[in-house]
Amino acid sequence: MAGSLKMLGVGLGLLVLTTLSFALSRLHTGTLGLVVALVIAAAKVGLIAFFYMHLSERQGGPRLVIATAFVFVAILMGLVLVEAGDRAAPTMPPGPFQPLLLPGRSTVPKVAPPRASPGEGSP
Amino acid sequence: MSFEVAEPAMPREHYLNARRGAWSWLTTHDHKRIGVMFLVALLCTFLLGGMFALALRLELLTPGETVMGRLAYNRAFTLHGVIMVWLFLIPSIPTTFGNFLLPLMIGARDVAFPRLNLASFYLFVVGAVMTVWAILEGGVDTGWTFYTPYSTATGTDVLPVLMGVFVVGFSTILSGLNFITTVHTMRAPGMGWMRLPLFVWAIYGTSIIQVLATPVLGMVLLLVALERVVGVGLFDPARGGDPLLYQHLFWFYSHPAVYIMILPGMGVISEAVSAFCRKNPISYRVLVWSTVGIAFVGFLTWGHHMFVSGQSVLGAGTFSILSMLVAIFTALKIFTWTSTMYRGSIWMCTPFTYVLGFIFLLFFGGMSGVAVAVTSADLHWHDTYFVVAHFHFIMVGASLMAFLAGLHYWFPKMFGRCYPEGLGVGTAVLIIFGFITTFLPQFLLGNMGMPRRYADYPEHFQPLHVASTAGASLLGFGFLIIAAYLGWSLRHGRVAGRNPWGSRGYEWHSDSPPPEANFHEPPVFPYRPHDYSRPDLQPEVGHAA
Amino acid sequence: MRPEASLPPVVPQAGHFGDEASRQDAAHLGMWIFIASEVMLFTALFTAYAFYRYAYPDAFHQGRLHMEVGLGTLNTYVLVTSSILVALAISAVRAGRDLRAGGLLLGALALGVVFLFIKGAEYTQHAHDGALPGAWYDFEAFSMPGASLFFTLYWVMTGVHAVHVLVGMGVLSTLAVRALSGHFSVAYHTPLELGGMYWHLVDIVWLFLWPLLYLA
Amino acid sequence: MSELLRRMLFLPEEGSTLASRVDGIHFFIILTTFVVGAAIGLTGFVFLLRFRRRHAHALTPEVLAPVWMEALFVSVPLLFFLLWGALGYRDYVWSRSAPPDALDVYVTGKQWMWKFAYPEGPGAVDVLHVPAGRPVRLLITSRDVIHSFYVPAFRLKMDAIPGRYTETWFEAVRPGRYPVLCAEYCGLDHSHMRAEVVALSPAEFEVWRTQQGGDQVASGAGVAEPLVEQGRVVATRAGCFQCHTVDGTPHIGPTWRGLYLREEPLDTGGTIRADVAYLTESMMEPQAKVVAGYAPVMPSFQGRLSAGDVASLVEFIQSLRPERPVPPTVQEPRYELRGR
Ligand code: HEA
Ligand code: HEA
Ligand code: HEC
Ligand code: CUA
Ligand SMILES: [Cu+2]
Repeated sequence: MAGSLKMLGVGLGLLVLTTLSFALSRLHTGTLGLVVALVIAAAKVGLIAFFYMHLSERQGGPRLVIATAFVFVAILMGLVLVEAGDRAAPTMPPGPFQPLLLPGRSTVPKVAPPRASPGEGSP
Repeated sequence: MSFEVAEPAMPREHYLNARRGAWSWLTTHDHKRIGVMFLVALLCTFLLGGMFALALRLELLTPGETVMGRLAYNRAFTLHGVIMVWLFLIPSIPTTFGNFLLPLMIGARDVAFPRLNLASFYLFVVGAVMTVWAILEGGVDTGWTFYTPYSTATGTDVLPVLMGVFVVGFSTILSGLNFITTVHTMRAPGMGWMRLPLFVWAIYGTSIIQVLATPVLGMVLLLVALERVVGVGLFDPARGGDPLLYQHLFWFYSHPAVYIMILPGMGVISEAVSAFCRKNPISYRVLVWSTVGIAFVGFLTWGHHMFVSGQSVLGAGTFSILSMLVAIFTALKIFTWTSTMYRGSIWMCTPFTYVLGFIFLLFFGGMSGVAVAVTSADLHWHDTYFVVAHFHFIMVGASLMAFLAGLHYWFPKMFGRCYPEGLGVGTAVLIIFGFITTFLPQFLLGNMGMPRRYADYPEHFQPLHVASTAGASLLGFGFLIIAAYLGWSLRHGRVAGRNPWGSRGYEWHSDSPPPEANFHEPPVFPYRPHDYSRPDLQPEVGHAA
Repeated sequence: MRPEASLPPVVPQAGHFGDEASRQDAAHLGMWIFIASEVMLFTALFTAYAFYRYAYPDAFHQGRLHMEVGLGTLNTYVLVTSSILVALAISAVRAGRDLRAGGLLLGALALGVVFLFIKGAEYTQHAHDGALPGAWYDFEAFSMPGASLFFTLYWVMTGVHAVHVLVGMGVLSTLAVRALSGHFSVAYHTPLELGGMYWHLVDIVWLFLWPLLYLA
Repeated sequence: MSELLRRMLFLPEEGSTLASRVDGIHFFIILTTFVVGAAIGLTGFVFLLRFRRRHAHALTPEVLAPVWMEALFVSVPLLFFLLWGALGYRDYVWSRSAPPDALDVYVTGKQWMWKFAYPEGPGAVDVLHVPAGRPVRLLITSRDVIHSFYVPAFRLKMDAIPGRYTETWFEAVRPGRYPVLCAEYCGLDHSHMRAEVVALSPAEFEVWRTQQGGDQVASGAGVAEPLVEQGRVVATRAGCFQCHTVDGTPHIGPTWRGLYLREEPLDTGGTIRADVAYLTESMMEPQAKVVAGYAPVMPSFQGRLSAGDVASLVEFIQSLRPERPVPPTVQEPRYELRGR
């Protein structure tokens, strides 16, 4: 029964954090809001992994595995963003002009143009 | 001078004859049988990929159309790449020798999840069939990299290949998962991490890469497939997407994947060097840590495939320096292997011939890798035959040699018989020679500026292409000989006995071929792996060839 | 030196594991490795999201204005609650109360259905607006560069997640049946733990999707 | 010395300022590789002879590498690698930051041709004229899939990405003709997507520039009838050269070279003879008869061309008759999405 109570407690924590995240999203928007929301999400994940997914009961292997996985998440996202962050503007989407639609893909998005203004005239 | 033992006899019962009938093979949970089944499947795919290679070389014999048109050529190199990479080299050593030997080496009865092991075999078969299916549909012409937007626009049928590779990816993940768990939880009592045989470390490192990198490939292929089927356009510049993002995600998998292809080979070489020099590796810990190092740092360098893609200058620099860091580990290994020969007792037999070829070719292949990792030099070399030569030096010259070394080293273990040694050494020399004739000219072609994936080329490139094609036919001939004598030996080879090489690898502690349960009694490994210095520990019984 | 002739094997055929504890260890480790690879699967998508968010800050910022924040939040509560139920089910089995565990699992399963139902309602709404992925995008109210990419990512990410929910529901229903028919006991409940971990993974992914797509 | 190395390594001539830099690092790496390779090979060979097996099952002493040796194994290669990385990166940064006084050229890759355009004038297809000894900045893009602009003699390569501009630059050191290749796989005719850089001396370049595309029109142009001349001007003004070429290469539209009286395959099947009526119709109502293998993207010029313009255009197209019959234009296969 003690187990159940602990699980319930953690669950309560999760629900509270969810509510908190929702409430805060009304206050902060933009980058700060994103950071806040992600921090809260990470906290929730920590709770779930540690208690619900039995990480608290397992040493060694599983912890190593999950730590490794998160290192690699950081590597992939981090290096891609480092590269994108420094890339010259004309090579970042949206590019300066609309390329030809590839043959066979003649449906352009009807409304949302991928670019602000197709700078060039016909092709 | 060898101390003669009576001609050894085959063990009466072993995994090959413990159960009979095709059904007992198809439903087996025995890691050894699964390893053998993988071996058969992989030899088929290698043959297929090799046929495409020979077709490529034939077409390139003359400028203009030699035997096939441009479309056929484009399809041929795509399928050659796809088959060789995903259907042969990535699964090659882990699923065959890894499966067969890993439990033996750590003294386990089987892998951790035997049923999963079988499942990964069937997933592989299904994926391979799907991929090869594309040939019947006319083939695919995207190159093995499936770069968007070309791969989303081409009229050839990319879908089965994408899905086939996706499924094979699952098989890879499951094998990796299985091996990691096995190494973690099933080591014989007392076998600490620093007592694992080096091959086990290599497979362990490989598995980490497989588990963490392959899903990204899976997702990316799925996105390309979705783009083709429903036009989600995540990488389509016409819809605001970025083709470079595709390249990032693809290479995040595919660069580590090249280490999936070489690490197991390095493991084989570590085993073979010490077995045939009868010497402990002069630094076990260097070999271990460089394996782990490659597995991790290998994840940081993917952007070096994109130096001329419009990637940011800072990004290029970062990836270039990180590539230099990963190269160090291979250098360490090469130095360690070479100096392991010091004060050994070197036996120039077939596997060791391949070992020498491996070290030599890996050195040049690797140094050409470092050369293309230099940002400015890559401006000239990117997507030329220099790169083709670079990766064939490593993938054929090193990985494939390691595969052959392993095949010859462990053939007696797996099937209980030896092959004709003289023929083996001769063919090894032929293959190494053929290899150099095939791919050395390609470095020069790359220097001259011959781009890859060219069905047709300006005339001044021809002489070197002719040399390359000539070498490829030598290679093909060499493989024919191997196929012939190994096939013959399966039936008629001399019975090997438990430990024909007198090796101290742990796997030789059980019979050759091993019994279904791997060991007759729980194994005891009384010494550190690769220890040849203590006479009291002589495990070798059997035929000294 | 051993004789060459074979002896009958002494390592038992059936179990290559020593004992139940190490069997459990292996199973858990295997599951964690599997989860790690699932994490990497989603990481590819999250990376694409991060990249396009960086390229189209405005579109991705405004995208959430066109999302059904209420439904998304409701779904978060639904999934979190079902995760709690699964965790309670495991506690119940560990305390030897199979039936209760079965009931809790069925509850979690039902919440999974609710989740998909709400998701379906949301999808219908978006489809009605024309906020469809890629080539099909036709949403008048939100047409700016990058808008279609936002919705493409929305569909792909939640779509892949929904597939995982479906698989998870399959797992949960098998577990529920097995729990109700008394397969599990205080001593043996590894499949339940593993299945539960999968369901929590599904929850975890949503915990990131929710803020990224709806909140910020 | 470096000239000798260049020949031994089969490198093409060093046609740009970048080339000598790239070759420099190349030589450094290759020489080190051979020295180190020889050293490793020699060591191995000596060991092989000295320590070859004398009897089976020999025992060997346990030899362990001392720590300093491991450190040496790490640090020596690392030193070289990082040095190369740094030197190469310096040149790479240099190769990607064009000097401000560079001449701009827009480069467009398209399956399977290169188009060059100068900001102030019409472009050319597959021939890029540049002055030697002056930096030229290339703004590279693509119309369809990724291509890569590669000049082996310049050691220069940059991908062309659809929808985006990538940028690179070079400075040809001496006048000459340098082949351009496409180095990113782009489909069927990837291996035929070739062009040429023609580096002229600055004076010649000025002459060429004043001619403004004078050598674009291949044959038939010699007969400078006024109407023909006017047709070319009209075509330039109306933007026909954005899609049509006069040198025989298909572009977005079919080439005009040899078009007159050619049997053109239509996408509805069948063929049509390109007579004056058909030429006129093609300008006014391009969608009426679409040439097989092309997308119906040509805008109508109804009302945008005067009758005189049309006449001169027709005259101009007629004048592009080749002396010898040209083989029928290569048909671009139409890439279509399956499964939709
Ligand atoms: C098994 C496969 C394998 C392996 C192991 C490697 C290993 C390496 N690769 Fe390779 N590579 C490929 C397979 C592989 N590669 C493939 C398939 C491609 C092409 C993909 C495609 O586009 O289709 C490719 C392409 C490729 C590129 C992109 C080229 C281009 O397209 O422009 C680069 C660039 O940096 C690169 C770098 C490296 C480096 C730095 C290593 C390093 O790991 C090498 C390390 C080894 C050594 C360095 C040798 C040992 C060194 C010594 C003994 C030290 C010498 C001592 C002194 C100098 C003092 N590779
Ligand atoms: C494991 C990886 C692997 C292996 C082993 C090989 C092996 C070979 N490859 Fe491959 N290759 C790749 C991976 C590999 N390749 C990749 C990834 C690409 C890039 C693809 C792309 O651009 O997308 C490539 C591209 C590539 C090209 C460049 C194509 C181009 O860019 O235009 C060439 C050209 O020469 C080539 C040649 C060869 C040759 C001659 C062999 C030989 O070593 C093959 C030797 C094998 C055999 C000969 C078969 C075995 C033979 C028998 C058992 C005998 C019986 C049969 C007969 C004699 C009929 N390969
Ligand atoms: C948007 C690009 C584009 C522009 C600009 C363009 N065309 Fe075309 N043109 C095409 C395409 C594509 C075709 C082939 C399909 C067709 O027949 O409609 C074509 C076909 C033609 C043909 C028939 C050619 C044949 O081989 O049968 C003629 C004649 C022609 N164009 C003349 C002109 C003239 C004159 C102009 C300028 C006043 C012009 N075009 C501008 C794209 C263009
Ligand atoms: Cu254009 Cu290849
Ligand atoms: Cu790489």
